[in-house]
Amino acid sequence: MKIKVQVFASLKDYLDPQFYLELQEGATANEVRYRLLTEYPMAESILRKSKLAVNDCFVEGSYTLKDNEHILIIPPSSGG
Amino acid sequence: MKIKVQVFASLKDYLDPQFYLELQEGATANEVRYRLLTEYPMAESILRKSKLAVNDCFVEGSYTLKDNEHILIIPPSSGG
Amino acid sequence: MQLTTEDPIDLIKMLSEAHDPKAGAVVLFSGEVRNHSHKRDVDYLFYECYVPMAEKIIKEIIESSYTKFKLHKALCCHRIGKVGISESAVVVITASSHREEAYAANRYIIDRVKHEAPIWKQEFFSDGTHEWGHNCSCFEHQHNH
Amino acid sequence: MQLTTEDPIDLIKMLSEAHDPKAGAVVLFSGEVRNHSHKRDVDYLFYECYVPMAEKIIKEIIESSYTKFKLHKALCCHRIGKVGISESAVVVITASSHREEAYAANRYIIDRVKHEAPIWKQEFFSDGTHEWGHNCSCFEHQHNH
Repeated sequence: MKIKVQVFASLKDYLDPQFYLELQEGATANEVRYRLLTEYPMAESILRKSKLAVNDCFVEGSYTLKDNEHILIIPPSSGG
Repeated sequence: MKIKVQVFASLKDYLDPQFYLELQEGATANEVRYRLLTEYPMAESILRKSKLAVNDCFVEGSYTLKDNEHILIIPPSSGG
Repeated sequence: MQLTTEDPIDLIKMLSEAHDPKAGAVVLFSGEVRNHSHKRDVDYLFYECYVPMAEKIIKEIIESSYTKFKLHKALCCHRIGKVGISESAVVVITASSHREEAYAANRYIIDRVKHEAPIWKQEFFSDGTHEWGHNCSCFEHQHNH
Repeated sequence: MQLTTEDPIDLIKMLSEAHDPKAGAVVLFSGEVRNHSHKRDVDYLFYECYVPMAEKIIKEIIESSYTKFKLHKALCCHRIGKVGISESAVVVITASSHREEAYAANRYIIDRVKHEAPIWKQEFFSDGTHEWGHNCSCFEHQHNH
Protein backbone atom coordinates (compact mmCIF):
# COMPACT_ATOMS: atom_id res chain seq x y z
CA MET A 1 0.00 0.00 0.00
CA LYS A 2 1.04 3.61 -0.55
CA ILE A 3 1.49 5.95 2.41
CA LYS A 4 2.15 9.70 2.20
CA VAL A 5 4.82 10.87 4.65
CA GLN A 6 5.25 14.49 5.71
CA VAL A 7 8.11 15.73 7.90
CA PHE A 8 8.77 19.09 9.56
CA ALA A 9 11.40 21.47 10.82
CA SER A 10 14.87 19.96 11.36
CA LEU A 11 13.83 16.70 9.71
CA LYS A 12 13.67 18.63 6.43
CA ASP A 13 17.44 19.08 6.66
CA TYR A 14 17.67 15.34 5.95
CA LEU A 15 14.43 14.24 4.27
CA ASP A 16 12.15 15.62 1.60
CA PRO A 17 9.21 17.54 3.16
CA GLN A 18 6.70 15.13 1.61
CA PHE A 19 7.14 11.78 -0.13
CA TYR A 20 5.45 8.44 -0.62
CA LEU A 21 6.43 5.08 0.83
CA GLU A 22 5.38 1.66 -0.45
CA LEU A 23 4.56 -0.49 2.61
CA GLN A 24 3.12 -3.96 3.25
CA GLU A 25 -0.52 -4.21 4.26
CA GLY A 26 -0.88 -3.93 8.05
CA ALA A 27 2.28 -1.85 8.53
CA THR A 28 2.31 0.27 11.69
CA ALA A 29 3.29 3.90 12.23
CA ASN A 30 6.46 2.75 14.00
CA GLU A 31 7.46 0.74 10.95
CA VAL A 32 7.54 4.02 9.00
CA ARG A 33 9.79 5.47 11.66
CA TYR A 34 12.15 2.45 11.52
CA ARG A 35 12.27 2.50 7.74
CA LEU A 36 13.32 6.16 7.84
CA LEU A 37 15.84 5.50 10.62
CA THR A 38 17.69 3.00 8.45
CA GLU A 39 17.48 5.15 5.32
CA TYR A 40 18.46 8.43 7.05
CA PRO A 41 20.82 7.53 9.92
CA MET A 42 21.86 11.20 10.23
CA ALA A 43 18.29 12.01 11.37
CA GLU A 44 18.15 9.16 13.88
CA SER A 45 18.03 11.14 17.13
CA ILE A 46 15.29 13.46 15.86
CA LEU A 47 13.28 10.60 14.38
CA ARG A 48 13.41 8.74 17.69
CA LYS A 49 12.16 11.81 19.60
CA SER A 50 9.44 12.65 17.07
CA LYS A 51 5.73 12.05 17.59
CA LEU A 52 3.60 10.45 14.91
CA ALA A 53 0.22 11.66 13.65
CA VAL A 54 -2.34 10.39 11.17
CA ASN A 55 -5.31 12.45 9.99
CA ASP A 56 -3.94 15.34 12.08
CA CYS A 57 -4.23 13.32 15.31
CA PHE A 58 -1.36 11.93 17.32
CA VAL A 59 -1.16 8.14 17.14
CA GLU A 60 0.78 5.48 19.03
CA GLY A 61 3.58 3.68 17.22
CA SER A 62 1.36 0.58 17.12
CA TYR A 63 -1.25 2.36 14.95
CA THR A 64 -2.02 0.25 11.86
CA LEU A 65 -1.86 2.32 8.70
CA LYS A 66 -4.40 2.06 5.91
CA ASP A 67 -3.76 2.50 2.20
CA ASN A 68 -3.35 6.16 1.14
CA GLU A 69 -3.14 7.43 4.69
CA HIS A 70 -1.03 10.47 5.45
CA ILE A 71 1.48 10.14 8.30
CA LEU A 72 3.17 13.13 9.92
CA ILE A 73 6.56 12.85 11.63
CA ILE A 74 6.54 15.62 14.23
CA PRO A 75 9.84 16.64 15.88
CA PRO A 76 9.73 17.94 19.48
CA SER A 77 8.01 21.33 19.70
CA SER A 78 10.17 24.40 20.14
CA GLY A 79 7.51 27.08 20.10
CA GLY A 80 7.25 30.14 22.28
CA MET B 1 3.96 69.50 73.16
CA LYS B 2 1.85 69.81 70.03
CA ILE B 3 1.57 66.90 67.56
CA LYS B 4 -0.14 67.02 64.18
CA VAL B 5 -2.28 63.94 63.50
CA GLN B 6 -3.41 62.89 60.02
CA VAL B 7 -5.80 60.01 59.36
CA PHE B 8 -6.91 58.33 56.14
CA ALA B 9 -9.66 56.42 54.42
CA SER B 10 -12.29 54.86 56.70
CA LEU B 11 -10.85 56.66 59.73
CA LYS B 12 -12.12 59.90 58.18
CA ASP B 13 -15.68 58.62 58.71
CA TYR B 14 -15.03 59.12 62.44
CA LEU B 15 -12.18 61.63 62.82
CA ASP B 16 -11.19 64.88 61.16
CA PRO B 17 -8.62 64.29 58.41
CA GLN B 18 -6.04 66.43 60.21
CA PHE B 19 -5.96 67.87 63.70
CA TYR B 20 -3.60 68.72 66.54
CA LEU B 21 -3.15 66.96 69.89
CA GLU B 22 -1.57 68.41 73.01
CA LEU B 23 0.62 65.67 74.54
CA GLN B 24 3.08 65.38 77.42
CA GLU B 25 6.80 65.46 76.59
CA GLY B 26 8.05 61.91 75.85
CA ALA B 27 4.68 60.63 74.64
CA THR B 28 4.91 57.65 72.27
CA ALA B 29 3.13 56.94 68.99
CA ASN B 30 1.01 54.31 70.73
CA GLU B 31 -0.16 56.90 73.23
CA VAL B 32 -1.70 58.82 70.32
CA ARG B 33 -3.45 55.65 69.24
CA TYR B 34 -4.81 55.04 72.77
CA ARG B 35 -5.96 58.62 73.13
CA LEU B 36 -7.92 58.31 69.88
CA LEU B 37 -9.30 54.91 70.91
CA THR B 38 -10.89 56.40 73.99
CA GLU B 39 -12.15 59.51 72.20
CA TYR B 40 -13.51 57.65 69.15
CA PRO B 41 -14.65 54.20 70.33
CA MET B 42 -16.55 53.71 67.03
CA ALA B 43 -13.21 53.68 65.20
CA GLU B 44 -11.62 51.23 67.63
CA SER B 45 -11.18 48.20 65.38
CA ILE B 46 -9.65 50.28 62.56
CA LEU B 47 -7.40 52.19 64.95
CA ARG B 48 -6.10 48.93 66.41
CA LYS B 49 -5.29 47.55 62.93
CA SER B 50 -3.69 50.78 61.69
CA LYS B 51 0.02 51.33 61.24
CA LEU B 52 1.73 54.46 62.49
CA ALA B 53 4.15 56.66 60.59
CA VAL B 54 6.20 59.76 61.39
CA ASN B 55 8.05 61.78 58.74
CA ASP B 56 6.53 59.47 56.12
CA CYS B 57 8.24 56.42 57.65
CA PHE B 58 6.51 53.62 59.52
CA VAL B 59 7.35 53.64 63.24
CA GLU B 60 6.82 51.21 66.10
CA GLY B 61 4.27 52.07 68.76
CA SER B 62 7.16 52.73 71.14
CA TYR B 63 8.46 55.60 68.98
CA THR B 64 8.94 58.72 71.12
CA LEU B 65 7.36 61.77 69.52
CA LYS B 66 9.01 65.15 69.39
CA ASP B 67 7.32 68.54 69.52
CA ASN B 68 5.62 69.53 66.25
CA GLU B 69 6.03 66.09 64.69
CA HIS B 70 3.45 64.84 62.25
CA ILE B 71 1.99 61.41 62.93
CA LEU B 72 0.03 59.43 60.34
CA ILE B 73 -2.56 56.81 61.31
CA ILE B 74 -2.63 54.40 58.37
CA PRO B 75 -5.50 51.90 58.10
CA PRO B 76 -4.80 48.52 56.45
CA SER B 77 -4.11 48.89 52.73
CA SER B 78 -6.84 47.92 50.30
CA GLY B 79 -5.13 48.81 47.04
CA GLY B 80 -5.16 46.86 43.80
CA MET C 1 8.16 55.71 35.34
CA GLN C 2 4.92 56.80 37.03
CA LEU C 3 4.19 54.93 40.26
CA THR C 4 0.76 56.46 40.87
CA THR C 5 -1.52 58.32 38.50
CA GLU C 6 -4.92 60.00 38.47
CA ASP C 7 -5.24 59.37 34.73
CA PRO C 8 -6.12 56.02 33.16
CA ILE C 9 -3.07 53.74 33.19
CA ASP C 10 -1.56 53.56 29.72
CA LEU C 11 -0.94 49.81 29.36
CA ILE C 12 0.49 50.23 25.88
CA LYS C 13 3.05 52.77 26.98
CA MET C 14 4.00 50.63 29.98
CA LEU C 15 4.38 47.56 27.76
CA SER C 16 6.59 49.46 25.36
CA GLU C 17 8.75 50.62 28.28
CA ALA C 18 9.06 47.01 29.43
CA HIS C 19 10.34 45.73 26.10
CA ASP C 20 13.96 44.73 26.37
CA PRO C 21 15.88 42.94 23.60
CA LYS C 22 17.57 40.84 26.31
CA ALA C 23 14.28 39.67 27.84
CA GLY C 24 12.48 36.63 26.51
CA ALA C 25 9.53 36.71 28.90
CA VAL C 26 7.26 39.62 29.73
CA VAL C 27 4.43 39.21 32.26
CA LEU C 28 1.78 41.86 32.80
CA PHE C 29 -0.74 41.86 35.62
CA SER C 30 -3.68 44.21 35.51
CA GLY C 31 -5.97 44.48 38.51
CA GLU C 32 -9.27 45.65 37.06
CA VAL C 33 -12.44 47.01 38.58
CA ARG C 34 -15.18 44.39 38.71
CA ASN C 35 -18.85 45.20 38.24
CA HIS C 36 -19.70 43.33 41.42
CA SER C 37 -18.33 42.93 44.91
CA HIS C 38 -19.75 40.67 47.61
CA LYS C 39 -22.74 40.07 45.34
CA ARG C 40 -23.52 43.78 45.04
CA ASP C 41 -23.42 45.77 41.79
CA VAL C 42 -20.54 48.22 41.65
CA ASP C 43 -20.66 51.53 39.76
CA TYR C 44 -17.06 52.58 40.23
CA LEU C 45 -14.24 52.64 42.75
CA PHE C 46 -12.45 55.53 44.32
CA TYR C 47 -8.86 55.02 45.46
CA GLU C 48 -7.51 57.25 48.16
CA CYS C 49 -3.73 57.29 48.32
CA TYR C 50 -1.16 58.90 50.55
CA VAL C 51 1.14 59.59 47.63
CA PRO C 52 4.47 60.41 49.34
CA MET C 53 4.58 57.10 51.23
CA ALA C 54 2.85 55.03 48.53
CA GLU C 55 5.40 56.02 45.91
CA LYS C 56 8.31 55.44 48.27
CA ILE C 57 6.99 51.99 49.18
CA ILE C 58 6.23 50.94 45.59
CA LYS C 59 9.71 52.09 44.56
CA GLU C 60 11.28 50.07 47.37
CA ILE C 61 9.25 46.96 46.40
CA ILE C 62 10.39 47.27 42.77
CA GLU C 63 14.00 47.69 43.82
CA SER C 64 13.84 44.66 46.05
CA SER C 65 12.29 42.63 43.18
CA TYR C 66 15.48 43.30 41.19
CA THR C 67 17.56 41.83 44.01
CA LYS C 68 15.34 38.80 44.54
CA PHE C 69 14.79 37.88 40.88
CA LYS C 70 16.82 38.03 37.67
CA LEU C 71 14.88 40.83 36.02
CA HIS C 72 15.55 43.07 33.06
CA LYS C 73 12.58 45.32 33.83
CA ALA C 74 10.01 45.80 36.59
CA LEU C 75 7.28 48.44 36.44
CA CYS C 76 4.31 49.16 38.68
CA CYS C 77 1.68 51.86 38.49
CA HIS C 78 -1.36 52.30 40.76
CA ARG C 79 -4.34 54.38 39.72
CA ILE C 80 -5.78 56.82 42.25
CA GLY C 81 -9.09 58.67 42.34
CA LYS C 82 -12.19 57.46 40.51
CA VAL C 83 -11.77 54.27 38.46
CA GLY C 84 -14.55 52.85 36.26
CA ILE C 85 -15.57 49.24 35.64
CA SER C 86 -12.98 47.25 33.62
CA GLU C 87 -10.38 49.98 34.02
CA SER C 88 -7.01 49.03 35.49
CA ALA C 89 -6.56 49.95 39.13
CA VAL C 90 -3.01 48.65 39.22
CA VAL C 91 -0.59 47.30 36.63
CA VAL C 92 2.64 45.36 37.19
CA ILE C 93 5.00 44.40 34.36
CA THR C 94 8.07 42.22 34.74
CA ALA C 95 10.55 41.19 32.05
CA SER C 96 13.12 38.46 32.45
CA SER C 97 15.09 35.97 30.37
CA HIS C 98 12.96 33.11 31.67
CA ARG C 99 9.24 33.01 32.27
CA GLU C 100 9.46 31.42 35.74
CA GLU C 101 11.25 34.50 37.04
CA ALA C 102 8.92 36.91 35.26
CA TYR C 103 5.81 35.29 36.77
CA ALA C 104 7.30 34.96 40.27
CA ALA C 105 8.57 38.55 40.38
CA ASN C 106 5.24 39.84 39.10
CA ARG C 107 3.33 38.11 41.91
CA TYR C 108 5.88 39.25 44.46
CA ILE C 109 5.39 42.89 43.45
CA ILE C 110 1.58 42.90 43.32
CA ASP C 111 1.24 40.96 46.59
CA ARG C 112 3.47 43.43 48.42
CA VAL C 113 1.99 46.56 46.81
CA LYS C 114 -1.54 45.46 47.73
CA HIS C 115 -0.58 44.83 51.34
CA GLU C 116 1.91 47.59 52.01
CA ALA C 117 1.19 50.70 49.96
CA PRO C 118 -1.05 53.21 51.78
CA ILE C 119 -3.83 53.05 49.20
CA TRP C 120 -7.49 52.50 50.10
CA LYS C 121 -10.36 51.43 47.96
CA GLN C 122 -13.85 52.82 48.35
CA GLU C 123 -16.58 50.93 46.52
CA PHE C 124 -19.51 52.90 45.13
CA PHE C 125 -22.50 50.65 44.59
CA SER C 126 -25.35 50.97 42.11
CA ASP C 127 -27.81 51.43 44.97
CA GLY C 128 -26.14 54.74 45.82
CA THR C 129 -24.29 53.53 48.92
CA HIS C 130 -20.53 53.33 49.31
CA GLU C 131 -18.16 51.42 51.51
CA TRP C 132 -14.45 51.23 52.26
CA GLY C 133 -12.69 48.10 50.98
CA HIS C 134 -11.78 45.53 53.60
CA ASN C 135 -8.07 44.93 53.14
CA CYS C 136 -7.04 43.14 50.01
CA SER C 137 -9.25 40.62 48.31
CA CYS C 138 -6.85 37.72 48.84
CA PHE C 139 -7.47 38.17 52.53
CA GLU C 140 -11.24 37.95 52.11
CA HIS C 141 -10.62 34.97 49.90
CA GLN C 142 -8.84 33.13 52.72
CA HIS C 143 -11.59 34.01 55.15
CA ASN C 144 -14.18 32.45 52.91
CA HIS C 145 -12.71 28.99 53.36
CA MET D 1 -9.81 34.69 18.25
CA GLN D 2 -6.70 34.04 16.17
CA LEU D 3 -4.63 31.11 17.43
CA THR D 4 -1.75 31.53 14.99
CA THR D 5 -0.81 34.49 12.83
CA GLU D 6 1.84 35.50 10.32
CA ASP D 7 1.33 39.16 11.23
CA PRO D 8 2.68 40.85 14.36
CA ILE D 9 0.53 39.91 17.35
CA ASP D 10 -1.73 42.79 18.28
CA LEU D 11 -1.30 42.88 22.08
CA ILE D 12 -3.67 45.81 22.42
CA LYS D 13 -6.46 44.09 20.53
CA MET D 14 -5.94 40.91 22.54
CA LEU D 15 -6.01 42.86 25.81
CA SER D 16 -9.22 44.58 24.82
CA GLU D 17 -10.77 41.19 23.99
CA ALA D 18 -9.71 39.92 27.41
CA HIS D 19 -11.41 42.72 29.33
CA ASP D 20 -14.39 41.42 31.20
CA PRO D 21 -16.40 43.46 33.69
CA LYS D 22 -16.62 40.34 35.87
CA ALA D 23 -12.85 39.78 35.96
CA GLY D 24 -10.68 41.50 38.55
CA ALA D 25 -7.35 40.04 37.46
CA VAL D 26 -5.87 39.95 33.99
CA VAL D 27 -2.48 38.32 33.37
CA LEU D 28 -0.66 38.63 30.06
CA PHE D 29 2.41 36.62 29.09
CA SER D 30 4.43 37.64 26.07
CA GLY D 31 7.27 35.40 24.91
CA GLU D 32 9.56 37.74 23.06
CA VAL D 33 12.51 37.22 20.75
CA ARG D 34 15.82 37.80 22.51
CA ASN D 35 18.84 39.30 20.79
CA HIS D 36 21.00 36.45 22.03
CA SER D 37 20.78 32.69 22.41
CA HIS D 38 23.43 30.44 23.93
CA LYS D 39 25.76 33.44 23.93
CA ARG D 40 25.34 34.05 20.20
CA ASP D 41 23.84 37.19 18.65
CA VAL D 42 20.44 36.57 17.09
CA ASP D 43 19.12 38.50 14.06
CA TYR D 44 15.60 37.07 14.00
CA LEU D 45 13.65 33.84 14.43
CA PHE D 46 11.59 31.90 11.97
CA TYR D 47 8.72 29.79 13.31
CA GLU D 48 7.56 26.87 11.25
CA CYS D 49 4.10 25.66 12.20
CA TYR D 50 1.85 22.84 11.13
CA VAL D 51 -1.22 25.01 11.38
CA PRO D 52 -4.09 22.45 11.31
CA MET D 53 -2.75 20.54 14.31
CA ALA D 54 -1.26 23.55 16.11
CA GLU D 55 -4.59 25.39 16.12
CA LYS D 56 -6.48 22.27 17.21
CA ILE D 57 -4.03 21.69 20.07
CA ILE D 58 -3.97 25.32 21.24
CA LYS D 59 -7.77 25.36 21.19
CA GLU D 60 -7.90 22.16 23.24
CA ILE D 61 -5.41 23.58 25.78
CA ILE D 62 -7.49 26.75 26.16
CA GLU D 63 -10.67 24.74 26.61
CA SER D 64 -9.06 22.58 29.25
CA SER D 65 -7.81 25.71 31.06
CA TYR D 66 -11.46 26.75 31.49
CA THR D 67 -12.24 23.42 33.17
CA LYS D 68 -9.17 23.44 35.42
CA PHE D 69 -9.38 27.10 36.52
CA LYS D 70 -12.13 29.60 37.25
CA LEU D 71 -11.56 31.79 34.21
CA HIS D 72 -13.60 34.50 32.54
CA LYS D 73 -11.32 34.66 29.52
CA ALA D 74 -8.36 32.76 28.10
CA LEU D 75 -6.64 33.72 24.85
CA CYS D 76 -3.51 32.44 23.14
CA CYS D 77 -1.91 33.44 19.88
CA HIS D 78 1.36 32.12 18.41
CA ARG D 79 3.22 34.00 15.72
CA ILE D 80 4.53 32.05 12.75
CA GLY D 81 7.08 32.93 10.07
CA LYS D 82 9.80 35.54 10.59
CA VAL D 83 9.79 37.32 13.97
CA GLY D 84 12.18 40.16 14.82
CA ILE D 85 13.99 40.97 18.07
CA SER D 86 11.63 42.14 20.88
CA GLU D 87 8.55 41.07 18.91
CA SER D 88 6.11 38.70 20.57
CA ALA D 89 6.41 35.09 19.44
CA VAL D 90 3.53 33.98 21.63
CA VAL D 91 1.00 35.75 23.83
CA VAL D 92 -1.28 34.25 26.49
CA ILE D 93 -3.93 36.28 28.32
CA THR D 94 -6.03 34.99 31.19
CA ALA D 95 -8.73 36.83 33.11
CA SER D 96 -10.21 35.65 36.39
CA SER D 97 -11.89 37.03 39.48
CA HIS D 98 -8.76 36.33 41.54
CA ARG D 99 -5.15 36.80 40.59
CA GLU D 100 -3.98 33.37 41.83
CA GLU D 101 -6.17 31.69 39.20
CA ALA D 102 -5.17 34.12 36.46
CA TYR D 103 -1.43 33.53 37.02
CA ALA D 104 -1.79 29.74 37.37
CA ALA D 105 -3.95 29.37 34.27
CA ASN D 106 -1.59 31.56 32.28
CA ARG D 107 1.40 29.35 33.13
CA TYR D 108 -0.59 26.23 32.46
CA ILE D 109 -1.44 27.42 28.94
CA ILE D 110 2.01 28.62 27.93
CA ASP D 111 3.75 25.53 29.34
CA ARG D 112 1.47 23.20 27.40
CA VAL D 113 1.51 25.24 24.18
CA LYS D 114 5.32 25.33 24.20
CA HIS D 115 5.56 21.57 24.69
CA GLU D 116 2.65 20.30 22.64
CA ALA D 117 1.87 22.55 19.67
CA PRO D 118 3.70 21.50 16.48
CA ILE D 119 5.64 24.75 16.15
CA TRP D 120 9.38 24.89 15.62
CA LYS D 121 11.79 27.73 16.08
CA GLN D 122 14.72 28.36 13.77
CA GLU D 123 17.30 30.84 15.05
CA PHE D 124 19.05 33.07 12.52
CA PHE D 125 22.32 34.36 13.95
CA SER D 126 24.19 37.55 13.12
CA ASP D 127 27.09 35.49 11.74
CA GLY D 128 24.83 34.31 8.92
CA THR D 129 24.29 30.78 10.25
CA HIS D 130 20.99 29.33 11.41
CA GLU D 131 19.91 26.50 13.65
CA TRP D 132 16.74 24.73 14.77
CA GLY D 133 15.70 25.38 18.34
CA HIS D 134 16.27 22.53 20.78
CA ASN D 135 12.89 21.87 22.38
CA CYS D 136 11.61 24.54 24.70
CA SER D 137 13.93 26.71 26.71
CA CYS D 138 12.71 25.43 30.09
CA PHE D 139 14.06 22.05 29.06
CA GLU D 140 17.51 23.47 28.34
CA HIS D 141 17.19 25.37 31.57
CA GLN D 142 16.74 22.15 33.57
CA HIS D 143 19.67 20.54 31.78
CA ASN D 144 21.93 23.39 32.79
CA HIS D 145 21.60 22.59 36.45
